[in-house]
Amino acid sequence: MIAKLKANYGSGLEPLTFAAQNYMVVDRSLIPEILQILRNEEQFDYCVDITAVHYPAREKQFDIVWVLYSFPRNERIRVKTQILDGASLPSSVPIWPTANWLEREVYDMFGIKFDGHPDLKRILLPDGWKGYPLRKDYGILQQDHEWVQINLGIESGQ
Amino acid sequence: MGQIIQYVKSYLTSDQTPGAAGNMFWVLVYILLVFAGLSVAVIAMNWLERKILAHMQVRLGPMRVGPHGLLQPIADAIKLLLKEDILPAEADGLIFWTAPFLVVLAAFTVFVVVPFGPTHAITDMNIGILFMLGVSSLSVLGIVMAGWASNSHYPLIGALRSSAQMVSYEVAMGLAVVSAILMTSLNAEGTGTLSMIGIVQAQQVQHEWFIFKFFPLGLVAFFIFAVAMVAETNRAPFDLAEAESELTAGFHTEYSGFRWSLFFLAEYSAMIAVSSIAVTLWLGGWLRPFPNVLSGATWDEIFSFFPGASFLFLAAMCFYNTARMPKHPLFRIQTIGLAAFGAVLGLIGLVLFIPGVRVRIQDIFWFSAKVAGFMYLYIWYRGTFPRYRFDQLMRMGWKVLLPLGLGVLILTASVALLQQKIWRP
Amino acid sequence: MAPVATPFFFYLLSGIMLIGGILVITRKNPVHSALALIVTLLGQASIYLMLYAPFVAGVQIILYAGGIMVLFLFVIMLVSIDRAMKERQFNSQWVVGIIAATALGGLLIAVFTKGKNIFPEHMLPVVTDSNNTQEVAKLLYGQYMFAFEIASLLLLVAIIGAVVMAKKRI
Amino acid sequence: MNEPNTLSHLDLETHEKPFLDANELVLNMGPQHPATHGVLRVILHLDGEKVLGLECVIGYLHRGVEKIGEHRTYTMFNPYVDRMDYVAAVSNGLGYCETVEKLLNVEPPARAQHVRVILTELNRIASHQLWLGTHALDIGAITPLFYTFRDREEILKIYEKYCGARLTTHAFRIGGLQYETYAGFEKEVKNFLDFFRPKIDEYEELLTTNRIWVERTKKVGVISGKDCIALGVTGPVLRASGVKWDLRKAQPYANYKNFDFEIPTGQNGDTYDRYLVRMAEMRQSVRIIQQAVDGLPEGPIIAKVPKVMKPAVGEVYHSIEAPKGELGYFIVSDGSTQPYRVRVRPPSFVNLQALDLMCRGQLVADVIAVIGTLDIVLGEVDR
Repeated sequence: MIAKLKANYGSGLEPLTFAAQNYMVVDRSLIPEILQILRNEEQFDYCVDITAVHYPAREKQFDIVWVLYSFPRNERIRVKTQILDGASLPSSVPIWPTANWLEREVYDMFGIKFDGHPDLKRILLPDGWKGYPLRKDYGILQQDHEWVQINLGIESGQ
Repeated sequence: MGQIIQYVKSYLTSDQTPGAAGNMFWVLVYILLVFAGLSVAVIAMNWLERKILAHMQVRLGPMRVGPHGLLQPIADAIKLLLKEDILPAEADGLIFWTAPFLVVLAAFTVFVVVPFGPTHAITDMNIGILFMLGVSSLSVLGIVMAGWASNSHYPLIGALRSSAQMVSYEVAMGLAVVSAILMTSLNAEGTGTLSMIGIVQAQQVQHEWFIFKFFPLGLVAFFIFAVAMVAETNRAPFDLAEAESELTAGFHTEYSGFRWSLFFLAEYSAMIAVSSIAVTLWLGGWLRPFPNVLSGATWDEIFSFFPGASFLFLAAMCFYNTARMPKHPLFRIQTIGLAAFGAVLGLIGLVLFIPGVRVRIQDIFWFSAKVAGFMYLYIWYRGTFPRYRFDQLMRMGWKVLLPLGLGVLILTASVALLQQKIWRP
Repeated sequence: MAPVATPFFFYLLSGIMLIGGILVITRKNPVHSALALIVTLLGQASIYLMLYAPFVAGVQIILYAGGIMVLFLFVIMLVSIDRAMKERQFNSQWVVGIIAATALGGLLIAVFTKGKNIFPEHMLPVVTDSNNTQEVAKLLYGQYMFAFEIASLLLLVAIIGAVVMAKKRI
Repeated sequence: MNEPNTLSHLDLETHEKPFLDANELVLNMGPQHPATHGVLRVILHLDGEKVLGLECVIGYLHRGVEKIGEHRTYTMFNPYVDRMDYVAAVSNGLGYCETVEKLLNVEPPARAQHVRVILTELNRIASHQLWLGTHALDIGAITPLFYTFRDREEILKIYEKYCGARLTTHAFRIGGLQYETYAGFEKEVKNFLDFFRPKIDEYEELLTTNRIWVERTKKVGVISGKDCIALGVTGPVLRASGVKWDLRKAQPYANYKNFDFEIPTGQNGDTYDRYLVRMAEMRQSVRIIQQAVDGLPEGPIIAKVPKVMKPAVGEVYHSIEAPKGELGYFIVSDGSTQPYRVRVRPPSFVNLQALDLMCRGQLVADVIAVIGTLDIVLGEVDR
């Protein structure tokens, strides 16, 4: 399968393996197409997880990872792509409805926008919160002092 | 002065209820007695429910306040009375405040006609059963008022549910009651009665409790009533109005302290009230068991020992548990308390053996024992059944109990008519 | 048994009923109006009791106060109270209202002044305590059987109509 | 499988208009509500008692576990994972340890694997017991709660004896186990199994054929297998909808492939089937534990792992079948002693998404039943 995809897309797609687990790094521009193909033609009908990793030192700061599983093939694959800070991705809610909350969480934690998402807003943090906690430049003790002061009435903001 | 004593004394020789005799002094005494007895019953019920439920659920229940938690209800009452009485913002103050009183009023007023014995009732009305149903139906109003006045969604939904439930089950209940009333007319004159005392006397005259009358018609009617009465009092498995897992506490969510305890009081006295109706209508009221099989003065004598004996049995249980108490000094007060409680129970038991008391008290005893059986059923249901859903509840009320009630009513009427024609050609 | 049908009780209950009736039409909050109506109905039940008609009194409490008014409240509670509070209370047909009120008042005064001739005193014997309910039943299912059945039929039509209106498809 | 993977019968964007244009009643349930199993807040849109739609508001218990993971070493983060699904802490620990072991490329010894399976399956039973008790309580049966807690106590006693903690156990270490089993461990586990088998029958006696229970649960919260897959719902919920999929069989981890057990499934995907599936799962867990404890090998309990763990640069996703569904860990290593990124794929979080679909058109009382049957733990939803 991976070979076939590699043959079709060439340099835009790089298959890799670590600890006996397959994943592929895909160019941002190919993402909608690849996900669609994986879902419809390669039978990856179950989107296990969508998450992101932040690399502040890189130019393309974010890795987005889709963890997919196929019931008919009993096989897992990870799709990975890199995007710039502030860039957006097409939402995969039309492909896998489960992506709804997973993408919201990525948005909540990293500030990555998904185009076409039906209801993209914060999910775990309160709506007015400033900052995206899972970015590397967000300190572990850091809080949105202003939000805490206004909404919880705690003077110190902690 | 002498006149007053004469007035007070005059009732003692009459064989009527104080209300019927028109003796205001004894009416007041009876009202106080019934009120006090009811309050004690509610307190006892509170303790018993927690204890019995606990034992059904492999735990001990209250054990700390007093020996075996005997003082727990009193502690609870004090706690409730000392709590802050909260009036929610934007609630309708007047209605919010009057609702619990209306509920309590309705729940207690019905006891005016409950016959604890042939003369042990505050009064005997010729529309007794109608009065009970009517006044107890007024408590719905209190619930609706409480739910609406709280200005909050959970109480509102709770009130809607409970009023819909009570109004629908009243219909099935009424049909069951009517079929029992029909049975009272099977006498020489062919006249029935609505009076609570008259209904029991009809069972006495016919030598048959109505639950066994026209078997299985009486039983079915009793069954309909027994289901409807649980629904009517909003108890498990029909406790949707106060389902804590759905509506937190239903119509009394916003109530606290004293007013909440009024709802509590009303709920339990309503349970006792409907059980009293069931006992009066189908289980022979104050009549002792087996009046036909085991008849005669000797058996009367033997049965009159039951009240005292049961109290002595309870006292014996207390003493047995006193002996089983841990011997640690910390438990000394508890041990003494339990022994004292046993002594009080034993003393009551001995008093009940005095011949004069023995004969008078047994009506009340048998009536209370039957009601207590229903109270146990209430607790048992709660320990066993999951909760019905609202549509299922309504379906059962309208599509099962109502047609069943109508069928029983028609059959009872036809059988009664046939019997009367044959009996009195 | 000492009579309770004294003028004192009559005036007390009538007063309560009148106050209740006035509150029904003057209160802005429909729930308050409904509750005032219940007070009026309970007063009416008491007056039935004074007239030695306990069965009618009991039925009045069960059906009106305990049944119908609960359903009334049920509906009112679901309606948005805030909107009802803002609406103008008395509608503009006050001319018709005054005419109707005058006509009704005139009728009442006429009955009151000439009543002695229309209703001879103590024409019907006071029904004794014990068989009151039986008497009602005999009248209802004997003499007035036809009227009773007509009334039931009317109610049945009303029920069917309500079901048809509430349910889009049956 | 080529048809588009969208939800079958409902458009989740809009809900139908209330009858006669009556005002729709918005009811806020939670975050402090007895039946939301913690601090879940559900905003219900009602027409009378009928649910037109609902919205979950979560995050009240968010503690930033993933952020903490980035600032702790691999060993130090181990106890934190117990705090997510605190009723199945052992499963969380197993998932984390196995993921790091994959990253380090170590294999725990056989004895450790066996003990891990025993403790994890005991944990599955404990989790299902807690679910059963609270679920029955939500539906109004108050007695099963006390029965299940009485029996769960026996499991917690075994944990306490083994590792000193009852709830957040921190039972496993990366590479195997820290502690050898205590004397009499096997006997106690066997005793528990003998004690517990009749108890499952006891639970079933109370509920399985209870008329009210059946009426309250049958055809309530129905979800098809297709919708389950589309929404990523896993665990007993998926199996009750007829999809025979269990990670212990599909992609065996630990040494589950050595044990003989079955995957119970249902057909209707309703609350009653989910109840039956979980009851059957408890029986299967008993079976697994019996085999594991009978064949418990002797030997070392921990593999050779370095004192300071510095896995190679790379990333690993590994998941296990937790009592609630697929629990996955995605760990990115940059070669240092601390993980560069820890991502937890919580089953409760993903399963909770199905609540809206399952509750549409049902009554308020059913919402409670469905929240109960999804078996969510808010500690895991919010992390």
